[in-house]
Amino acid sequence: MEINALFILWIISGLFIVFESRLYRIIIYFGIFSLISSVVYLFLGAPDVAMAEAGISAFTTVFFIIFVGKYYGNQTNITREKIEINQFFRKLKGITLPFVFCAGLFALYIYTMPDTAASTYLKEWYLSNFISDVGGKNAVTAILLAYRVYDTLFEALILVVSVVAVVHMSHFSDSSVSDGHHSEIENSGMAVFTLRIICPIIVLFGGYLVVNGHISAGGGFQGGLAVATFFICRYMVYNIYDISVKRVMQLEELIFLSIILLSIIAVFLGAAALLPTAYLPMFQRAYLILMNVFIGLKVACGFFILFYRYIAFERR
Amino acid sequence: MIILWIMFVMLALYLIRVLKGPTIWDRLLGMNLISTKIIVVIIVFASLYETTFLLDFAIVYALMGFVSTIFIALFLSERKLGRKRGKK
Amino acid sequence: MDIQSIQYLIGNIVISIGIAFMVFGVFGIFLLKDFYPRILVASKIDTVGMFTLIMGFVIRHGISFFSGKLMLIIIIMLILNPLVAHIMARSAYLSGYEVAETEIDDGERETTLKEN
Amino acid sequence: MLTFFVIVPVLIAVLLYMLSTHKVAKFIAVFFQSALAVFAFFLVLSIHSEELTIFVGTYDDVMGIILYADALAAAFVLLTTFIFLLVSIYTLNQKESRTFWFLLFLLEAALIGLFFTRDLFNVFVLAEVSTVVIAVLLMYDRGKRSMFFGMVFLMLSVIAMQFYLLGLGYVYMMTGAMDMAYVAERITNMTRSELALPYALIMTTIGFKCALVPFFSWTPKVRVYPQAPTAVMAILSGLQIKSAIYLLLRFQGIFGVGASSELFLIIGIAAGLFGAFMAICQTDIRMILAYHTISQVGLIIIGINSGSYYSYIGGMYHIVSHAMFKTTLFLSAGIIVHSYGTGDAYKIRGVLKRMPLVAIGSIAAVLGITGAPLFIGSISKYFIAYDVPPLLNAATIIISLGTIISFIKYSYIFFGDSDLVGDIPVAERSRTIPTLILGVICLIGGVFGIWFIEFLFHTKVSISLIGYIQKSLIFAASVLAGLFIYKRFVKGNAFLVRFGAINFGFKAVCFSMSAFFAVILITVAFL
Amino acid sequence: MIFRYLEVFSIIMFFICIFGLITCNNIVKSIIFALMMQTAVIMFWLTIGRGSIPPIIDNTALLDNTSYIADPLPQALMLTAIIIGISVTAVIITMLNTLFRKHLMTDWKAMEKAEDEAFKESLYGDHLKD
Repeated sequence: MEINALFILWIISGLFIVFESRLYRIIIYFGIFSLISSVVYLFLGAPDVAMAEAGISAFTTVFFIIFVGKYYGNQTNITREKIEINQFFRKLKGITLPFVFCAGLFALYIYTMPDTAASTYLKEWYLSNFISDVGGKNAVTAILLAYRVYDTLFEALILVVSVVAVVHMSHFSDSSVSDGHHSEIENSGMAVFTLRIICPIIVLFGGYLVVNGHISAGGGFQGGLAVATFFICRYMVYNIYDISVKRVMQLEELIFLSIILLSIIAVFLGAAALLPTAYLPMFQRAYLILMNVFIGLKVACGFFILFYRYIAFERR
Repeated sequence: MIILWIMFVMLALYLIRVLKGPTIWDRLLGMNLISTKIIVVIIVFASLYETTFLLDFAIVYALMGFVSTIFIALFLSERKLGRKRGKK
Repeated sequence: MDIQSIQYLIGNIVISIGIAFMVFGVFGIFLLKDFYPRILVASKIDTVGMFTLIMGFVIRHGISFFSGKLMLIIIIMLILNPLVAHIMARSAYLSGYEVAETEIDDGERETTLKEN
Repeated sequence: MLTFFVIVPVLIAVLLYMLSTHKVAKFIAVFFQSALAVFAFFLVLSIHSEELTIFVGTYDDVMGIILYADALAAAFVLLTTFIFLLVSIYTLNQKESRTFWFLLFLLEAALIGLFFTRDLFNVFVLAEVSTVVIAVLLMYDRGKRSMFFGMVFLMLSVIAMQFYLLGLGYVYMMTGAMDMAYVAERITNMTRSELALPYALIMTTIGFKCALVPFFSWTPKVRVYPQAPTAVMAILSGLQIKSAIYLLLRFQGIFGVGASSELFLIIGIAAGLFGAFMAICQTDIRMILAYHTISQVGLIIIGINSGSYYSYIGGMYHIVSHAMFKTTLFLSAGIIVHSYGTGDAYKIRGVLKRMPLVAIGSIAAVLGITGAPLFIGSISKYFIAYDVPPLLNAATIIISLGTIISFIKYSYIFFGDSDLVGDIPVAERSRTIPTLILGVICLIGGVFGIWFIEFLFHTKVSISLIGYIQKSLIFAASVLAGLFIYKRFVKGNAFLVRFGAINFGFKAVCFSMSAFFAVILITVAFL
Repeated sequence: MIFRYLEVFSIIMFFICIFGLITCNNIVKSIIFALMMQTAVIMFWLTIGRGSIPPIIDNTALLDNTSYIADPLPQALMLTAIIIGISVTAVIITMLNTLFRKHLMTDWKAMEKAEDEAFKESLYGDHLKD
């Protein structure tokens, strides 16, 4: 029953975005939308996805606010705010046709929805076998890191590609990647003081998520996001842009290489089959933790580079 | 259980505040309040089902919501400052 | 009456106090007309309400791993929530949103200071 | 073994990016490309004896990811590696940095992975990788780029992929697994109305990736985006669209929804006619080629949906031949545009005199694409129209006529004289040789077409001499008709040029995407 | 007939996003709609594999009745989909950033007009001029 209420809140917060045209508000509404959707994920029994969505929502908000804050900051057209309801109806007039179209699509969709019972063939199999096959307690981590590690490799790869693309496509030359000067804008002293306390907590917590990924909710990706948040805090504390992106990129690629090699050795070639059975649980645990740590580091590096690149946009 | 429903009503009220709020900071405030209410929801949920790892989520939400809120607030003040400087 | 039910009773009472704080906060958010009073109220909800509510849960659960994590959340909230309120107020103030002298409706200011 | 076919290019890409400077990088790259091509050749040979099924990791059955190579996949992989090899030889003398090679290898890995995989979700992942890599490669040139078309391409792909993911959700809900063979097995018990929704959702994405009718306008624009590197254009037109057609084949095999093949026939005819007509309207040589991709895709879809076995083989062989001559044409067009400084088909003259080798390769490809006897296109077009109903036969002839008219316009660039001078007056050898090789293959693939088909697809087909001569006569007649129409109507017609410049915006494409979805859904569920 | 009413919520969201994509005029908003669409799809996947207990098996007694445990496979797949989504979005935002530098707007109509003119100029040249 609670889940219905949450779903309705979710849809309402989505509708906010449709009928809004000012970018700052859209970003805030989007933040709320992501928050609510991540809670719904949690209620549906998907803690890992919920945690990832929470981290992602923070990062998307930051990315968008950097972009919008840079370019709409100096706009001077401050207009008087209209009453929301009137605006809504005026908009509704012009968009009747698409609305009817989408409503028709929706009706068609519901009408043709298949009414078979959900099949649970793989679910049963995974749940009963993953502890002996892969080890650990978290079935999601087991699937990500062992059964479908081939997918995970490409998922890690796409992050590498996106980092390379962002670095390649940004306008400035590589020499000005980090300037090492303080920004003009300063945070308040109280904020800086508190952030300094919070920063180590964030890193510790990220590390905890990474290392405990195989026995509890969390994992490499979520922990990596938390660690990457540390860099945002660091930027806010020191207001300085000084870490060399090039080095971090090299580090990221090195980690990516080791992820590939590790998965080749452990999964593709089936090294576990060669071991005596007494050592098998230890090997499995070592593999899961090592893989989680690598993925966490890689994600942290990747998001750090993305954040710095956007900040560099902002600082110019 | 009742707490959960009270929280949902509060969430809806805050959403109205966010929609109505005359300035951008009101909306930001609403966002922050919503994130804290969600933390309460998670804690209640964890307490009902006696699952400890859900509390990790409360911490993650607190940290992430905090970081994004502070970042938005920083950039909001920054843009107005920039405009003032430009005028001078 | 065993110790468990006393624990639950006290816990529920403390939780209700926290909820009461929060409900007052919601009223405040809607009744007050200016941003600065609102943020004052909101920081109260966040800190005092959350603190009381989570303390209620701690009392309900006694000494366990669960309440340890709850204490961690309390510490984080105590550090963060006033800070968030402070930073939002600072951001509003720096952007030129002036503190209202009185709490009457001031339409004039709303016309001059809006987001884009 | 198949796993390493995909993983090794990724490893090479990352190592190249990390270790080397660009001077060394290109030689290492070409070396590994040729090694991959050789391995692909041996793969095709080994497929003759038995089909390969590889479980990734040590988990058998459908729990893990299964890679699978049959004759079709092996043929596609051979094609991919071969074209990548030639394209990397083509870019050897250009000052491309290691980022270029990094992305090129990743694209190759993603395409090979797409051809091998039997897992439905893996298709999603690999398609996204290839989309992002292509978008970045299009915007590769730092100096003079404008990001707009790349951004639109990327956003539309992301939106289209959401349709796919939703359809996949339904498939998973109904069957409980992600493996293609297992899903196909389970799906045979289901009724058509149950399958309509996932089928329509998935086909929307595939139709978008194949550049079928409703989405026509962005495809040529992205493909011929003027600042994009020529090699990327060639790969996009020659290979990337083939991966989408391959997916279309696979999904039609899984769902087996027979009714939609009529719909796809109509869509194919419409795409063919439309692409040919738009190609007639264009003035830029690369734009002509890009619109031709659409019309040839229409032909391929007619071939694989018409129901007869010979047409199917013809469609398959047309994929190979289209990859050959379209790559040749794009590569030579790249050289020509560099040499003349413009891409205007009415201004460029005298290619034959200035660059004879490039011109020879290009002419062979033009003869191939128009379906001239003895060239590669004639075989595939012969098989497509082998035993189809007369209406379809007429449609294919009209599409060929449109192709011929626009290529009459195109082939004027070989003759005459001109003094336009662009970046490079004379083509370098590393760029000429791949073009020439591909041109020669266009001829060989025509003369020994039946052996090629036997080698690639393991089926014996035969060509009746009378039918072939009949086709050749039709070709000659349509060349004459084309010449007449070109002189009479097309040349210097300002209306056509203005019509050719029409395009759709982002929102219109989103609208047509959902409309396409609705049409497929209605057709499959109710008709 | 089984009517899955929880799935309908995410499908409503999906069509709201399509509606937004067709009507909205701003590029940033379009990107946000694409992200929301992805969220709707993820919600759909998690709804079909839902369960009151997350797939974290602390004690093996839980495994006696698996019908209450959530399906782990959709969650693993959706984690992958989320990462892919954010990576692609990062690339799109970078492209938008450089575009904004050039045109100083984020409006679809104006941007398409400007870009199309440049495109036609480079490809059709003087053939379009009468």
